[in-house]
Amino acid sequence: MSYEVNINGEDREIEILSREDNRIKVLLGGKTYDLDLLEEEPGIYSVLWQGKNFNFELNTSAAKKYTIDTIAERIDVEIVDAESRYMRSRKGNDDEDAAFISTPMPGQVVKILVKEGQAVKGGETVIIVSAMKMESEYKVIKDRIVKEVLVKEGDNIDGDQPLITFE
Amino acid sequence: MSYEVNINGEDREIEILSREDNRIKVLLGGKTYDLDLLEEEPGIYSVLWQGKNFNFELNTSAAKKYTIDTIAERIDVEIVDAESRYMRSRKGNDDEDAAFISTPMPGQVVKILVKEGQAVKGGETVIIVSAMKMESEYKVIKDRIVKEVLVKEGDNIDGDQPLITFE
Amino acid sequence: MIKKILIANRGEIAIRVMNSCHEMGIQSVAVYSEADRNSLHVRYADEAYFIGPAPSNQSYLDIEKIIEVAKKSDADAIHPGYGFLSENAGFSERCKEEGIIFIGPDAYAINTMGDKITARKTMLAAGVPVVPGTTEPIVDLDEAVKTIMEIGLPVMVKASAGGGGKGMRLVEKEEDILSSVQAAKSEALAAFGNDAVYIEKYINSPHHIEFQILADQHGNCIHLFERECSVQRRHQKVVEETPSPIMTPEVREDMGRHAVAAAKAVNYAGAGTIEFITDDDLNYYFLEMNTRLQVEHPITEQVVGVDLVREQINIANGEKLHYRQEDLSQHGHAIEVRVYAEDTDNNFMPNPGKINYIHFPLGAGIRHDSYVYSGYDIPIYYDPMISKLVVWGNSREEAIGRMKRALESYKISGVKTSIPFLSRIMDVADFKNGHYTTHFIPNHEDALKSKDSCPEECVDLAAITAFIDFLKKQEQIKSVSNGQASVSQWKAFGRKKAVTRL
Amino acid sequence: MIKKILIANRGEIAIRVMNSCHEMGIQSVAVYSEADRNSLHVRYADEAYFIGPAPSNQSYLDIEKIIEVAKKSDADAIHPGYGFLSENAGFSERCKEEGIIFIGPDAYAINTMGDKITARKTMLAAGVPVVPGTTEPIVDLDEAVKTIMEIGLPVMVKASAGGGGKGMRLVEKEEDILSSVQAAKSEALAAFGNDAVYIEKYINSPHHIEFQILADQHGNCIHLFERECSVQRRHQKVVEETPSPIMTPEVREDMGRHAVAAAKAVNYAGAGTIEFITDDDLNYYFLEMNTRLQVEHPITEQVVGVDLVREQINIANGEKLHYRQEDLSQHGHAIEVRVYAEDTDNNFMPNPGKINYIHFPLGAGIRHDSYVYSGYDIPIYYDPMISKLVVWGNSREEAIGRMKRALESYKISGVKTSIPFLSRIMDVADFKNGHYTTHFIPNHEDALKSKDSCPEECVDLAAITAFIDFLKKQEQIKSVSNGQASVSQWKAFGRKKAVTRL
Repeated sequence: MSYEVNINGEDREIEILSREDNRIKVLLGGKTYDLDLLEEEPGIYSVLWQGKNFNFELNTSAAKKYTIDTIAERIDVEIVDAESRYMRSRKGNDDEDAAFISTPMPGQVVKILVKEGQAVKGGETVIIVSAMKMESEYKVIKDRIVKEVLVKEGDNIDGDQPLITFE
Repeated sequence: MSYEVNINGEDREIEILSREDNRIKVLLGGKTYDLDLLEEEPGIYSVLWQGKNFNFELNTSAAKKYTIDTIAERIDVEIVDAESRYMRSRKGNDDEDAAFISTPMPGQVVKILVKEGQAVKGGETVIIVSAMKMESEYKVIKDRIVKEVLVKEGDNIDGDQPLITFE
Repeated sequence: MIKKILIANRGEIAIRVMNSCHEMGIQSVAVYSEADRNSLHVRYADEAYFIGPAPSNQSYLDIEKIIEVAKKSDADAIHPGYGFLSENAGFSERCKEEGIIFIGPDAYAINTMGDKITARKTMLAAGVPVVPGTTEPIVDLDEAVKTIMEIGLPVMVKASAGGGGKGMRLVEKEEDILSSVQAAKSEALAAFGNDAVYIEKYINSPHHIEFQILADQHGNCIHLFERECSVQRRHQKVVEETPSPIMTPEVREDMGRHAVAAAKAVNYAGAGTIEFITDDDLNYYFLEMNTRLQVEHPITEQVVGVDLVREQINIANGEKLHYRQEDLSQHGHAIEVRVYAEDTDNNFMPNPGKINYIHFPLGAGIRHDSYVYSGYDIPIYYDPMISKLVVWGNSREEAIGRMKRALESYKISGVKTSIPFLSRIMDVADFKNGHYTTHFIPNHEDALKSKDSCPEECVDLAAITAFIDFLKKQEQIKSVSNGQASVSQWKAFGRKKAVTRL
Repeated sequence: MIKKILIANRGEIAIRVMNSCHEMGIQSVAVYSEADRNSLHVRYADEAYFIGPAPSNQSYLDIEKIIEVAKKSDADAIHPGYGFLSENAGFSERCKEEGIIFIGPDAYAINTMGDKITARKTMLAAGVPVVPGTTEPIVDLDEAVKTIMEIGLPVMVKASAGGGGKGMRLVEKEEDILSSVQAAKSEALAAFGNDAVYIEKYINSPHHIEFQILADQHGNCIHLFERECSVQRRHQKVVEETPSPIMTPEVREDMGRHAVAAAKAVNYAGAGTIEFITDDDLNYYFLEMNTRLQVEHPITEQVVGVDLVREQINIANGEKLHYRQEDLSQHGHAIEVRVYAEDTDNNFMPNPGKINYIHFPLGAGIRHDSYVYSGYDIPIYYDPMISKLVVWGNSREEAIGRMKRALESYKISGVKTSIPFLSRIMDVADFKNGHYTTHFIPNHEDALKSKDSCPEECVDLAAITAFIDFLKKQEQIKSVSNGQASVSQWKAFGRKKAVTRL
């Protein structure tokens, strides 16, 4: 299968040339890396490359979306496979709403401001969610019509869980 | 299935009466315990019973053999099921050798003092194993004949791995 | 003598209190909500009782339930920690009525210090400097202008009934006085239906410096020197240190004396903190008193060598203070950072969730007060602070180097945390030099953003690592769905490996 | 100025050294054997190089390989830690030849102190008290008896060529002198083919007290007070503390002066330790000098406030000592315990293996120097010490309480460790009172055995827990073999749970 990785917004081809235990040879965007990679603890990697040691902590919000912490930097990496390419091709511009509203983290629904079938204006807040005593308002970008409200006030929700869908 | 637990050498019947999430009712040797038991981290348990909190750390040398650390005490518990009862019934006295020599912990074979087919006297050392710079001699209790030597000098071995078998 | 203490709190502070109990041979009783059965404070306690649903108002803030558990478990005393019921005068009073020792001050001290106006008046009467300003609301325009001229510019005009920045005006120039006061008054009227304002001296380069005090029930009171807490975001402290880099021995002595006077003015007993706002010239003014243990109390413990919780318990036992002022001195330098589960690049949005793995920094000069562990799911109901990392060093420079080292070896996977952000603070020249005010974080917004500390190859390696992790997980899913135990070819390393190789 | 240091070691001491490097802005280079790719010291280093198979003599003791890595990585200096090459005079010399700074003393100091007889003579010449006894082997029987009468009973008669207790006799009564010397001589002859013996004063209630010293390359030398290391098993230190509970200010000053004289006698430069054997009356005698960092150095750091590794590096840089003797004082009390993967109930048999889970103690006054982590497989090739737990307290009593608290919250599952044993030491009255000698562990064998601290119900609950764990694992095996992801009904707790419940 052919893969790309999207690093901080830029797509690059990636291919594993060889691997033997933790010694791996990888081709990334035309450059070959010969490295010794070890997952020491869950999500915590030590990578030795040309004698240098790099430590990475991996966080995933979705199966293919990684946020990697190095010492003082945070790097966003997305794995791009056939499926994601297909999904992307179907997606419109960035300033369009997704098919549903979700939150990036778990929380509790404080207030739902719309009803099913309701027409909402771009920029309007549709739901307020609280996590750890902080409330966040979630808005639509363009005018939309509410299809379904999947949660109710007081519900505990997961991150990336669909809350309100649109037509 | 009917179970017993062997606590510090003494067998007692055990039966789970009910369980709901981490709330468990257990009958142990005629006494009923109603407790809230949670494995917080792998092998580390918190047990609430009558408001009191007990923390246990579990070590297993074999599937049914537990060594449990409490604050200053070490408790040996063995789960006794049909299989172990059968094994027990076949086992002889304590002062007889097992069918093979093994070590309680991983290590490295330093020296093998016997050959296959050799007759060894009770009390004779058959193998020397080192772990963490400390060497231990393993002896037979009674006169035996060596059947198979399964390892060679310099080998790394696991705990409880058969090293030398006897006829 | 107290033999058993109920800790009416959760998280790191509950564990902090239990540790001292344990060291003193005192039994500890935990209470926990539905979200906290797996919380570490339950495991650290000798006894633990369930007190209700996850939301605080149905559990940790429920006075009846807590009193009930205290009685059931036969606890002699209750330690409230910080937050929750710690500054609740009614709870302090209720404990007294029930014959349970409240480890904290009495209702009078909490009430007096809890009300800003009363506190200000009490401090003025005790000779403690307060921010120059009016003590009574002003309705008359001319009087407001006259008062401003007396206090001297710059000043802050604030709505008496106000809050949240409404009806608030900073006046820096004389020609703006009239228009600003008028604007503030009309805004206040519109917002709160009351156009009364009060006027306060505006501190230009404010430092938040606080003094730790200890007072016994016999009228003795000492201070344990200052803590510098100016590194803040949205009035939330982020980094604290002691000694303050701007302090002088003379001002320290003065402030300490005033801190003691402040505590004595309310017949304080227990541990408490007097917060001062201080300008670049070390003019300082009473801001408020926190009538409880502070989050940042550990830096004082590291530098002064006194266990504050132990002393709280001794005081609650009716003992006289174990230290005289002249016994105490500052030894070395301590810094604390607060580690939050949050996305510092995204407006500090909280980021609760499951901690995949946590690796704490270890070694010389490191103190870590935490309550999370690998596999722990941070509940969404409570504070996103997951730990306090404290370092001690022989000098400020050594302490900063140590903090940087500690933050760089502090590994958490699974949730985003403020660790990289805190590490960047240690690199900012103004922090290193000790030249900072409460405006530090907004003033250094760019320097504190995630930046390219990682050269190109490092970014590539990070991407490769993510890719490998992705492949590993796919393999695991496959092997599980094929009904095999997941023996990944990626997981080969370990003893078994060494065995086959040698 | 040193910019990059190769650490020729592994485990906790490699990490300890790297921490100071990191704090000083110095790059660190790790070396690792085949058994150590997953060791934490590799992860903490800026660079890491493979140096060979697991057995030490093919990796960590291989001078050629280590020099090769030092050159390849452009390291200015090598820190040897303790053990391995740390007291190898040839290695010190070799580094010098290669133009690499050896962070430790020169070959002369190592050699002089490494040879017992030479060390003894050098100390006598420097006026440092040594155990009264003969400096030359005695063959003549009459001379031996005469010497014994001079030294005074009790004495130890030892074979000059000996070791391992052979040819050794304790003589306590005058009437036994002749027969004992004869027995020792004939035993020595039989065992070593040489009947020469030497005679040493026997110390009845021996204490092992050592002094930390620091010496620069400019002839300055200071001491950092004592460490009491009498709690030993098989000459292995188990618990160390400072200050010593039997020390007086006068003797401390004397011993410190002698420790400095000992170091100066070999033109010492670097950090070193002078070990003294001390009796109940505080008569003390030079035992040996360790020309390296000690395992137990952290307790000195906690009480004196000096980072010893940092000072080692400063000294190696050719700097003058940063401290004068009068700058230093002892502040509070520190205790270290060494945690081993061993079965203390089974003759302290090492117990390597996989650490299922480890939970470190946290909070005030705790320092933890370790190199293991959850999921780490302790290699069989090296020392079974997995961590050093150090506590600081305002007083000895506070420190003991804190150590007990720390040990009780220190959780390791998967391997047996000495934690419960160490915890029992803290409970022994003689330890609490500070009345102990090197015979402490043998003298308290019974008290130190695993005992019924756990009442009957607690034992029952432990058994139930094991049973439940067994059932859980059986379920997991079943679900995996059925091809299901293992969603055990035992693992329900967590956020998901809270979600469905509310």
